[in-house]
Amino acid sequence: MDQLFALVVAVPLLAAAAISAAGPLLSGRRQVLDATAIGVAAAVAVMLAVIMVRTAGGDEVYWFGGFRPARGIAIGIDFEAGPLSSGLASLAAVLVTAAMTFSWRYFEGVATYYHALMLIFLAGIIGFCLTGDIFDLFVWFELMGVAAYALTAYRPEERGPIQGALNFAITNSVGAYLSLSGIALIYGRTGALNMAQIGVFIDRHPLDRLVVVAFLLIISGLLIKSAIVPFHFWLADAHAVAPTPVCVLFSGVMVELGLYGIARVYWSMFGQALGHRAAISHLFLALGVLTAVTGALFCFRERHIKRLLAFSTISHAGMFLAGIALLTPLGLAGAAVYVAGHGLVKAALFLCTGIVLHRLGSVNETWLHGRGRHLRVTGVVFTAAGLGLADLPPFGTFLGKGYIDTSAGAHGLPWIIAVFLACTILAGGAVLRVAGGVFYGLGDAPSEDPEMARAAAEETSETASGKQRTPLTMIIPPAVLVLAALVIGVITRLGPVVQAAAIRFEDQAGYNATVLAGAHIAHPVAIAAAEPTGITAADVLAGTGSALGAVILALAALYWRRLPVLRRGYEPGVGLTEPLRRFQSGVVNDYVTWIVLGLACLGGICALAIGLLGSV
Amino acid sequence: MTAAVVTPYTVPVGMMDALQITILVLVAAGATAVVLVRDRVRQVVVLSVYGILLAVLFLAFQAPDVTLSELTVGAVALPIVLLLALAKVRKKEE
Amino acid sequence: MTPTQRRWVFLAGVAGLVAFYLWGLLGLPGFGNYPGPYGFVINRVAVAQTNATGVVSAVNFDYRGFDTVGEEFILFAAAAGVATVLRRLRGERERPAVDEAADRNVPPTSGAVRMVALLFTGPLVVVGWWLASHAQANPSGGFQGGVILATTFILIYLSGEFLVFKRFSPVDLTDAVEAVGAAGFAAVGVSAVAMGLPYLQDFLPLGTVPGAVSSSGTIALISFFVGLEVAAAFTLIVGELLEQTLLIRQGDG
Amino acid sequence: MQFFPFIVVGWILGIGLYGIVTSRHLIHQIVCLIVVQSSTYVLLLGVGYVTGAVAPYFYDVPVRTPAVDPVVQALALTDVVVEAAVTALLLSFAIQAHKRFGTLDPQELASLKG
Repeated sequence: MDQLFALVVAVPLLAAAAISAAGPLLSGRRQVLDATAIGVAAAVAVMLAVIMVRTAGGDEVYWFGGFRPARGIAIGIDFEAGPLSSGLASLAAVLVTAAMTFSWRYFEGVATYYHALMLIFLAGIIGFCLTGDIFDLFVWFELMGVAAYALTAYRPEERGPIQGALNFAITNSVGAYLSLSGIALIYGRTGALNMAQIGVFIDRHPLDRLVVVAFLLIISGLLIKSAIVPFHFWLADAHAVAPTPVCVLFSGVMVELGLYGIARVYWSMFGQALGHRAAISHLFLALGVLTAVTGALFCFRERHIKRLLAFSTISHAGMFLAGIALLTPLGLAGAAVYVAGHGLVKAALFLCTGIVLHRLGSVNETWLHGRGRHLRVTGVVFTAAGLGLADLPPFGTFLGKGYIDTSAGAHGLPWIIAVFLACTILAGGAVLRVAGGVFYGLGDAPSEDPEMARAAAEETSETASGKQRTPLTMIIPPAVLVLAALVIGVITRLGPVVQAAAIRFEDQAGYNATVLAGAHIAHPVAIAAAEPTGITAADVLAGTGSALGAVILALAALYWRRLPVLRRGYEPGVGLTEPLRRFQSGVVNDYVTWIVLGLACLGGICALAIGLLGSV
Repeated sequence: MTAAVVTPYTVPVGMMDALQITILVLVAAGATAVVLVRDRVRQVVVLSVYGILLAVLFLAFQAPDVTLSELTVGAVALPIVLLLALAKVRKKEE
Repeated sequence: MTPTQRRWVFLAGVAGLVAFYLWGLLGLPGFGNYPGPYGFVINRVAVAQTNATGVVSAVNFDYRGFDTVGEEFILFAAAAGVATVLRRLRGERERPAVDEAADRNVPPTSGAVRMVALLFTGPLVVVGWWLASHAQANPSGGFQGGVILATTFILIYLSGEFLVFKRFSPVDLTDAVEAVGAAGFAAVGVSAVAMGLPYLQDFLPLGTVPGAVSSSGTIALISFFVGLEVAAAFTLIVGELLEQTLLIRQGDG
Repeated sequence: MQFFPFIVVGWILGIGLYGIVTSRHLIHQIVCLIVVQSSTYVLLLGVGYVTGAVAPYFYDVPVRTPAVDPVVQALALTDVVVEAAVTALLLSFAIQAHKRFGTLDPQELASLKG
């Protein structure tokens, strides 16, 4: 049974190599290629789900090459699987399956490389989720990155993809090298690469500057990958131009993986050494709130549907980060459920956008206004997914967001609830505005923003023919994903189970014992008391309220100009982001500048917050 | 694992031979030169020299394996790939 | 931002970042005082456990072999990406290079250069092959060997035989070799799984002579596959770039 | 003096980042990214160095001979491969960018993107 751990990475990699080797033979047989890729992704999803269920009662460790640790020193590389890590990997595999099914009829002339790169991307994600070795984490991070850069530039005949891929690759590579520097730094101190072993070492020694610097450097690459402000600029450039099925993975899991990496690094290496200081928690909460607000404002302002969805992802990434930064089991559990719910509905939204692009040849909201009326099923799915994004009960997003709110409220941060409510309404409202305008022709077309119109006009159809009807293989995946997001929300036992998994994830001593001593931890020690996971009437009210708010905001945006009182030509959202827009310049030099400045500031704050400056 | 890891080979601190210091200075200068040379083709040549300097440094760090890699990749393969790319984009410039 | 603004913002940022970085670096034990234990433990046990006298190769292909699987696929993905991005697009056609700067005087490749370049290819193939297959003993291994093998391709180009070479090394074949190399490594690991051992566990018998090719179990085998993969990936990348430079022209140009 | 190699690492990182930020040509920028990455090799090999020790090869020396850390060398090897892979991919992007935009200045690329 243990061999599952090796197979979940080896199978997609071998399949990618096989597809590539057999490329010339398969050139006329797309179906074989598609079926292989879908089959492999689905099989991997099932294997990971099995691991997830199996590890619910205790994490499991797998040592590659059979090199088990002796006397607390690891000489090999291990996979450490718990329900949260394998669950996230499983979500990725599900989304790859959906994306590959969608592209069955979507891309007509794709070469074998598309399938191979998607499977390699998946293998990178899985390795990243499960590994227990910090350098191995970097290797899979890079593998994921290289496959993602190549997939972003999949349509090199256009300008946008090339430019987006360049910005993506350069910013993320800088981040990866900073992370590697951090790994080298911590290795120079501890002489270990196994995360548990490093954690044990630095916890036994007094906290000093090297540990703080290494922590910040290691997470810098992950902060960039997860598009936390001010490291987020590359994301909209890349997400807006990547092929739609690839966007599903970028928004659905890749951003979240960066956050998972931060949580993993914190809870298996640095958490105890840093002493779970309130200062650290507050720093990351602030980053999360800043990201959530910035993303939501940009999202509402946007007219290019893929960019709009990308900014909504940034906003959600901020909320996930805040959930993790609460350093409570319920906060982490909320983030996990929220990631799953968001990943499913966001994937559905991107796939529906892909259908719109396929049928109507545009992603410009203004131009599309009222032109999607005949896409009835797509419209229903898109609207449902939009409501899910606005946390309508009983979607999984509602549950996850509710847990983060509960935990924040219980820990003296009730204002976060209000801020996040506003962000959700803004982002959800923007998506529902698109739904109402494009699919139902409600109200007036939103005004054209000349700059955005140019960007949206550039986006030509990714497909060649077959625009008369939507193939079933394109509409079924988003419909199933939305249903799955609903199912997550109605599983009654989900809350306690995920919270138990979060307690396990946050139990660093338990993690260390599992990895280094092969212990089976049946009862992990909670870092903070478990909180009630039941859904109260107030929760339902809040969720319904946020969805209702989003609907009202969407309608207001669509009918604004018809309101007699305010007929001043004013458009909601205009002007809100003007000062910020200048930062989103598209020049990679600027982006790297902000990364450097942002890291310098974070470093300074960390150093001060931990109070080390005096003790140098 | 014991609290403080006992180093099996205790060596005096701060012993660095002159060779290592010299090459480190050269490497720092080389990196600066690579960045500051703005002529593309010349920059690739400087990069190749920088690759050789790094290779020598790695030899001084007792890493012959990495030396060999750095020589084949940093000093030969990458400059060639870069020159090919430059040849491709050269035409429309100036 | 204007370049000037950017420069000032950056200088402020980089001063802070590098200061922070150095502040942390100064917390290291000092150059030459690596504290262990990882490397020291490996140095002690590697020869006995793997029969490889080159410990770096033992780490790369055995103890941390799983990293190398990922590393090979990074190269594989990059080669696939290069091939994808540089694939021939609509409106581009193949045309041998015609020098567009008519006034440039390019001397033809001299016979001597051709001779020297071609003379080098033979020894380089041998050296590359040897490096790729002797990972267990010396500072060498699949990666360096593979790059050197790929360098022979470049030499053949230097000798002006690219168009000939292209006929003999169709992209499909290089592709297949690359895939076999990458898959081979992963498959060696899976073979161990099939035998009920942990992934990548060395399942070949160790010989009696430390450092001999046949003595180090799977290390030599993996190194060979890595060499294959690397050589093919580099050949593919250089080949794509050569094709771009020499053959692909835009529109009807 | 025992921190001199690490100070050089900081310098290489800083100057490489400076190159990326001030670059007006994509290929120049990619070369600067190579410089940034090269700082990680020096750091890796620097932290694993042991004064007076031999390289980790025991072909003709006894196993107990003090040797430098082989692990960082293996990591640096992986790092070199990553460098080669990322550079090749970025160059292919740059070639396409030149075809589509006719320029390789990041500033102009952003304004021409549409």
